[in-house]
Amino acid sequence: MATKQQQLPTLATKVKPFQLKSEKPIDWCPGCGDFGIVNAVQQAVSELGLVPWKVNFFTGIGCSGKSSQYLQAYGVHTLHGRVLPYALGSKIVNPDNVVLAAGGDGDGYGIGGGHFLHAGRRNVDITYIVFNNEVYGLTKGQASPTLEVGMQPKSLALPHISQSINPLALAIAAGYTFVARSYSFDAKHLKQTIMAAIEHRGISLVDVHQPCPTYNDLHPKEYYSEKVIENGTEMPRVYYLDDTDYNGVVADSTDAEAVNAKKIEAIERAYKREERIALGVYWKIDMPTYEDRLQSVIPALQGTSPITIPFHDEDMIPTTDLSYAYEEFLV
Amino acid sequence: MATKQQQLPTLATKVKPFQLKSEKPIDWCPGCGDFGIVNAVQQAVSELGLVPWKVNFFTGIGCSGKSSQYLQAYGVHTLHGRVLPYALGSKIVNPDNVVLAAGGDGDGYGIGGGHFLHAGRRNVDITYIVFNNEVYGLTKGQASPTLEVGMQPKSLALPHISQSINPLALAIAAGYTFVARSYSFDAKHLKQTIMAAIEHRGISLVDVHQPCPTYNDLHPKEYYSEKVIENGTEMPRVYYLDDTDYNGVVADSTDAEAVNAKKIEAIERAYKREERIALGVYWKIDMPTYEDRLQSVIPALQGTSPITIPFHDEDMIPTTDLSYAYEEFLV
Amino acid sequence: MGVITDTSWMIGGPQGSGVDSSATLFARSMAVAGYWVYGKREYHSNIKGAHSYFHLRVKTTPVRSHIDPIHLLSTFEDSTAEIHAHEIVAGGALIYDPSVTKPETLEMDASVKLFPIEFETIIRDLAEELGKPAAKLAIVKNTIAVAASLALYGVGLDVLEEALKGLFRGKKAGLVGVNLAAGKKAYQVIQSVEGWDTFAYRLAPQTNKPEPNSRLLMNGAAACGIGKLKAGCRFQTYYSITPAVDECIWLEQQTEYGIVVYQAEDEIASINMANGAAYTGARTSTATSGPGFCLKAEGIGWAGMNEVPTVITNYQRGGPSTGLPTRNEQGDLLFALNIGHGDFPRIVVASGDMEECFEDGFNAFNFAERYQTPTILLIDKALANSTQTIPKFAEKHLRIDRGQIVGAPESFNPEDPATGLPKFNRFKVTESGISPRSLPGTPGRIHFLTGDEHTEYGVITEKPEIRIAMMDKRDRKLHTAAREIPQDLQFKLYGPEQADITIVGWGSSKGIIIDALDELKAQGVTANYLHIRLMSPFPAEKVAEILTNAKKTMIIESNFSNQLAKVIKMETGITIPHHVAKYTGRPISQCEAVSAVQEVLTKNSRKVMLSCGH
Amino acid sequence: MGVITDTSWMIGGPQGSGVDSSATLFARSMAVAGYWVYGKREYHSNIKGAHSYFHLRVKTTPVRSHIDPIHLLSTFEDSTAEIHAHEIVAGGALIYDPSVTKPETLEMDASVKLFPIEFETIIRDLAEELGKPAAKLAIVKNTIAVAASLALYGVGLDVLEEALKGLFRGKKAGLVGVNLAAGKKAYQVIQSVEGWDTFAYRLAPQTNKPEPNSRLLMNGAAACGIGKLKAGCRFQTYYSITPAVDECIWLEQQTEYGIVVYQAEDEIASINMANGAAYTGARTSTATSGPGFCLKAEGIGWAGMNEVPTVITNYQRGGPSTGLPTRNEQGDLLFALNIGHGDFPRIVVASGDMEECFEDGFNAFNFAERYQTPTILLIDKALANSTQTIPKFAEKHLRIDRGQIVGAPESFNPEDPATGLPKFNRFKVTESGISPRSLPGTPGRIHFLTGDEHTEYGVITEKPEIRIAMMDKRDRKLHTAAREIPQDLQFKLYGPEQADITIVGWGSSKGIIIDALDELKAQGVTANYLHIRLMSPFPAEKVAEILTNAKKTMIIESNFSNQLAKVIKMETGITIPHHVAKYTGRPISQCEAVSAVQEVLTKNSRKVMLSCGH
Ligand SMILES: Cc1ncc(C[n+]2csc(CCOP(=O)(O)OP(=O)(O)O)c2C)c(N)n1
Ligand SMILES: Cc1ncc(C[n+]2csc(CCOP(=O)(O)OP(=O)(O)O)c2C)c(N)n1
Ligand code: SF4
Ligand code: SF4
Ligand SMILES: [Mg+2]
Ligand SMILES: [Mg+2]
Repeated sequence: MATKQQQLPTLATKVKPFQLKSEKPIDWCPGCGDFGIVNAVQQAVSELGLVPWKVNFFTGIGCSGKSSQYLQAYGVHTLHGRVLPYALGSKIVNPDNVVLAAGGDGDGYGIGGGHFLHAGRRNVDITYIVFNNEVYGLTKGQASPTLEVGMQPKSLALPHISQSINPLALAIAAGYTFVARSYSFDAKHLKQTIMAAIEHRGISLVDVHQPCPTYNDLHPKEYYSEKVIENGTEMPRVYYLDDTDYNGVVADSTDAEAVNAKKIEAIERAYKREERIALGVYWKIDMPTYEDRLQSVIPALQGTSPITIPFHDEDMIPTTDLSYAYEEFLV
Repeated sequence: MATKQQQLPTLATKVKPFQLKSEKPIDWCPGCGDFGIVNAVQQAVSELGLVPWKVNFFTGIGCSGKSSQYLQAYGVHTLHGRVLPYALGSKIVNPDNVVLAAGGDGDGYGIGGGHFLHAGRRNVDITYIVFNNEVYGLTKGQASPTLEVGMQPKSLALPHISQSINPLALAIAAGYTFVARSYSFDAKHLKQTIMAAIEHRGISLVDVHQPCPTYNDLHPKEYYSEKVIENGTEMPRVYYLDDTDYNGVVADSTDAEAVNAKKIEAIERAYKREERIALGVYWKIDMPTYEDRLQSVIPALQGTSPITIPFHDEDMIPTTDLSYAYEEFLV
Repeated sequence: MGVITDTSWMIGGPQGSGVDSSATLFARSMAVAGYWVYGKREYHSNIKGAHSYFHLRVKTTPVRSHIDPIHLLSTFEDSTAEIHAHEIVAGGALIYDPSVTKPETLEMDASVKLFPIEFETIIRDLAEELGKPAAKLAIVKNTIAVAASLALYGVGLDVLEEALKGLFRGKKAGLVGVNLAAGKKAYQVIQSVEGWDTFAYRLAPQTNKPEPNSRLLMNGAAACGIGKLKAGCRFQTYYSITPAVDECIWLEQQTEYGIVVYQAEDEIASINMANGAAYTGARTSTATSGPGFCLKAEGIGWAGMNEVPTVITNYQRGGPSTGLPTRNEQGDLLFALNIGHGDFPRIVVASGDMEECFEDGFNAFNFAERYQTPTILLIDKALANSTQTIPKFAEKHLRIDRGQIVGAPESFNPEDPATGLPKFNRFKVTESGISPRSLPGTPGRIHFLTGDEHTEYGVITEKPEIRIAMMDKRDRKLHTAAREIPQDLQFKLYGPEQADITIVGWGSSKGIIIDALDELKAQGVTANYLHIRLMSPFPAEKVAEILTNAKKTMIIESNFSNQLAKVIKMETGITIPHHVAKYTGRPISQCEAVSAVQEVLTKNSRKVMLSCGH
Repeated sequence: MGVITDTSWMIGGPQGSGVDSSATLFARSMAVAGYWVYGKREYHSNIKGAHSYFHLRVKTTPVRSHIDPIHLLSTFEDSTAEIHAHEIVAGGALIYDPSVTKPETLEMDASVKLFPIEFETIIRDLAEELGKPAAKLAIVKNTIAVAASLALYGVGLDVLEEALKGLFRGKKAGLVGVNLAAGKKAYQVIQSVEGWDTFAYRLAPQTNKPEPNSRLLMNGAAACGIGKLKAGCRFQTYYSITPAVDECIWLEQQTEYGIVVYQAEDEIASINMANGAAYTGARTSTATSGPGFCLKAEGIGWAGMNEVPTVITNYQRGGPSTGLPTRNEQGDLLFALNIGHGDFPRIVVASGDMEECFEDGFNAFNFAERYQTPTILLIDKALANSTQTIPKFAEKHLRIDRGQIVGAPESFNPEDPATGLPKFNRFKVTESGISPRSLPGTPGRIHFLTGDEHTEYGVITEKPEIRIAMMDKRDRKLHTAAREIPQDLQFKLYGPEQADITIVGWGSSKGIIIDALDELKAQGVTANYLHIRLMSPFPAEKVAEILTNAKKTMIIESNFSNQLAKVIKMETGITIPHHVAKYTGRPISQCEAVSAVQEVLTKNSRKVMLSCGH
């Protein structure tokens, strides 16, 4: 199946980021990384010139989950851990909308772990942004699945005795077709990464390192702006894959051997042990989306979508002809 | 934390496999791969000389899930997708029992996907056997998460449009400390693999290719016994990692760099694209178990276990002294 | 020569041996012959080997229930006769394979007529004639057993041929010939047995023959699926589970209609994907059974809080837990009425027969969208899996009701994006409780959804006064629904207005009890039947009126604790004094219903437990 | 000089600004002074910034509820006075920071006495004295606000010192000094205001002073946790959720007891891990709140079917869905009684006060193990998060009841493994419904568990007769429990036997209504209170008796639909004619309870909706 071009609903006149702020006052803690992420989303939507009322923003439950209340677009604050099912269901029935999903690391990788895995298998064209702060913010600082074993942020009663997951490696293994990492206070990189994720046709994961000054004293903002010694020289903690010779983009998705090799390389990159944090696109491949595949097995969907096929006339009389369905039962 | 030796409860006189058959008549379809797996479990328990009443066999729901009814040991047929939580809960409170878990690929990788992921993070000392038949057997042949995209076994109404998961790669990424593949009709290999998994201290995954003659016509028994052409020569479909120069065992788990490199190698091996199927241990590492780590943070558990700490005397008078707990509240 | 107008036929065998298709062929043949058929299917939670059977009743007039005695038992292997022979009535008949079944070893009435058929011989002969290997023809055993039965009932070969043609269409048409040939041989064998034509349960010819193709031979799962299709359902999510999976797979095959059937990773994803899609504006449903229904609790509450029109079909099966996963029960009523924490409105409808399955499958979306609240359909396994001949569904009276959906406001100017941005009071407090809804994509109607308590705009709030306004508003929708939903969709009294006893029931018992009313009348008892279909909002007032005016009341339910009786007591304060319960997982038969009523009338029993059937 | 014996104090501020610790310090101080304290905490679902407050009532005699008017409002920032000043009674007082609060702009009774405190000045002075940067001392604002209040109430500095020592122990002991110094300055400021010693709500000195350290200052979550510890709970699983997480974190800190507290990946894992552990023989529980409780439905059914003694604490909060996640509600009663598909026995207990939380936390394991069935504890947020001074819990009468656990049979011979293999009829059909249980690891007692219907040995079966025997057996356990559980753990009538009106309630309303009885008596109304604690098996007969004999009955509940009234109607057929409901998420106050009773008595209102509190 050939892959198609991404077509986003855009405006001739772009809306400004400030127009995308909702009226709801933000109630995150001062200094929280979440601010940066919501700003980046507003800027990305603005800069891409998206039609705001065609943007459907789904979020989970947690501090992060409140984001959908802060973007002036159709916003759905779902259930803890369930943001992906909501987003997938919405996109499948109406592919004309731009579907964004976001939530916490507890939400997405913890209770939502099963959906996280299986969403990779479908490749529905949505963008999923995870606020990775290593804790459960809104319930007061318990360990999230990205907290490393042995760590004990101040909010934990005992040191953490479970190993952490590597969300990037898992996402690549699970089948996500765009996997990137960014940082909430790197406004430019984050905005660009979100834009690239939206432009990617298929399921994109953007894992965003997000300081939680209230509960995560291990990795505050300062940690990210610190210099670290690498091979004897002082280097910024945060750097960009784009500045290295690593390139996670699959050039030809039809060459199965090459795709496989690249995938291993991407996973290896995600596991790379280093004091520094590499931001950027770890993996990107163009593949048929779930929507494409649906059309290939359900011809009635070609050139239309579930929400578009009519089923009643103006007088609200149902127009569905059941003859075909009746056939096997007639006696 | 240094890793400890595995200590299994064994008998001086081993019980025979036939003594481990329960009275319940087996009702799998003729030719089903499940028979081979239950036989192998019986033989492994026998050959290791395990104390049968200290064997706690948890299974999910599905054709595979019925297995716990067929082994003469404490058997628990749990809920669909929930076999790991049951097994983990049981082992944590009573580490003296040998805990085996088993279930289908739908059960474990589908609805149980979240638990599958998170069990890897804990490394509780249990053995988990997955019956991988690419379908949901007991509900009549829908696609399981291991069914490849585009496939259509006879029980599917439409071709499968979701990608499959690679359970071995995911397990390695998720933190499982023993990951192996076997085949239900390779009695010897399967038995030995299950034995090695039980002997491994930590969480072991044994993914077993299991023909489902009733619904999976893509990969019947014959498929596995076919010869395939590799580099121009006829080779058996199924072969052994032990016969190759691949070795998935981590020699020194304290060398983080080496562990990381080995992990990538193991994942690469799991993704290897080939017509043939490699059975064996893809990954094994000795690491502290969850039980070890618990004891390190809860000193009261050292040398004992949750189920062993007394809480009442002979007259059933509670013996727990609440003074310590009261302290912060006294006024 | 005995001819009757109502007969009970059974075929059985190990699962996977073709019992289902035999039963379908038999039912189709009888339907082609113009009779009315009701068939109930009993099977284990097993794929191959365990005993299963199909119990069919054939009548010259419409039929909605089974009876316990068997007139003709048709078998092609050893187990079925062993298990069921004792159920054959005096003067009934047994078709069997003498190479595996020895009639003298069976516990069976001495007057049962024996019809031995050497299946292997027929198949061997056939193989020779057709020049095919006998092993490839093993499957025609089923056709032989059916054809032999038809012969005995006095139904012609032409009927069999017609039925085979209906069954094997398209690519499978080639199978008609060989099956017909096998059938012919079966006819010959039967007709060679002495006294075959004096079989006591030979069927009276159907004189009042319905128009061919004017009826459907269908089960409740398909009926509900067809109702959903007609309603414009475009997205159905599910996770495989017996017996809900039948509806889903059937819908998946209806590719003509553009419906997307999504096999999710679990039931949690199913309900929440459905919520996402329903919110987006597609008519959406999800189907499941007990264990999966449990997992949907949180998602249903979210839909209630966010006024999202998701339809949930719960196919009830034997509980609790995995229970009796392939058996019948009406055990989830109280759970459905109370599923999810906290108070929120939900509509709960329980279908009683094929027509109700179809209509409720259709209406569910109207209810869900009009009242903007999750709508739960309860169908029990006996209804889902039973086959019945029914007239084609009436469709003319059906109307789509999407409730209040609003488009772009007039103030929207496509040239000026700012006019598309204003917020919209999606959760406007109104007297009916219903607020105008806009679908994502609509300019000028931006709003938020959240499971937290929220303002009219969907913004999270913890303000007491808004909380009160919103709880009250959501609750009012249920009162509006209670007023608006036509009374005959809420409940119905069948039988005479005045009766010696009023039987209350719901779900699949409907057909059984209605059939029982006739039999009771024949026995001199006037009974009527109050069928309750709308469980939430519950028609408390009207039900109370009927019960208060009734001479004597009793309830029949297929669950342990008589859940509907509890609901009635909670809603009306009225205690129904006589409870009939069946919880063996086997559906109630007409005979059981009749004798339960008699027991209540004669012995005044407070509790009757039914247990017929294997 | 006015002295009173009952006062209402409030402190508020943005979340994260130390409101909680101020309230704890104040409560501790009052307790040290010998008073009795009841404190209720109100906060948003927010970490920092949203308005929260703690409302404390102090009495010379035990107290179990709050009242709405505020006698003394203590503030250290601008928002609290703005929101709450109008609640201050005539003659009450306001402590405030004149640099941010302008009393003249407040909506407030003119007679309220003003006590301005220049927090910044005090802190600056203190910083100078101690040679520390002022920024590091900002947190003493809380102590200042508390100390000023104590001064005004006439409580000495020695008390504050004692309280500070109790609060800052071990590593934190160094904080006592600076806080005390700040407190001293606050006393000076207050005492410099004219007329400070004629404050109308100055507290009467406590003459009947309880022994120091004879009481506990505790909330319901900790009380339940302590009960669980005493019961020998060794495994508690959870997934973080407000307000259940408090109990879990508290238990996690009790490392001395060897209890394992496991933060699972979700609530489904939590319940099923708990089932696995409880089956294995450890006393096991899991704690959650509404959304998480939803996810436990299937696992609870499994425990019911497999007779596994899992304890589930459900901390009720404002629903439906995410609802009002940090607010109070008694909204999960009907859900708890019906959670899970199909019919299975469960024990449901609702605790009414700290002592009941402790005892029920303890008894839950006895019930669960004796009746071998899941046991659900319902605690509402108002109880979980409210602080109260209570006498140390009585422990002497407590006994552990593990029910029927059997060890190896005599036939077991350790030399011969074959003797360890025989199967065991774990699910033996007995008259009580209770069967002997063996734990995995026990030789000679091997058996199976399965959510499918099963034989005595735990082997899957679909046989109707076994099905009937097993459903009946499991149900009998509930009847046994109903007989055996002591009546005073089921319900209790407080107040006079004969009364003008009988108030029915449950959960946290207990303390409030009991306190209201006194007030009503003072107003000339004799009322009594029927407190229901055991919800399943429901004490229907006795409750019916009490209600039938009552002159007039009414019910007070913190939920929308008066769920307990529904349960009573379902169980007894009795309609309680007067319903009082509160569903704003704020707990009912004593005043509200009193006036609701008066409204019912004087106006005969059928429905009273309460709405006090922010
Ligand atoms: C089913 C369910 N379980 C638990 C909760 C409680 N809960 C609310 S937020 C949250 C965790 C938030 O952590 P995370 O997802 O990492 O988001 P963050 O607050 O860190 O942004 C939890 C467990 C819930 N709302 N629903
Ligand atoms: C919550 C829940 N959902 C669905 C089911 C129905 N169900 C029973 S077995 C099964 C799937 C079995 O497939 P798999 O796990 O692959 O096992 P197999 O039968 O192939 O061995 C399902 C979905 C269930 N029992 N519980
Ligand atoms: S708790 Fe942490 S994640 Fe939540 S708002 Fe505060 S700083 Fe941000
Ligand atoms: S359906 Fe498949 S997996 Fe199940 S018993 Fe039959 S062959 Fe085995
Ligand atoms: Mg987080
Ligand atoms: Mg499978």
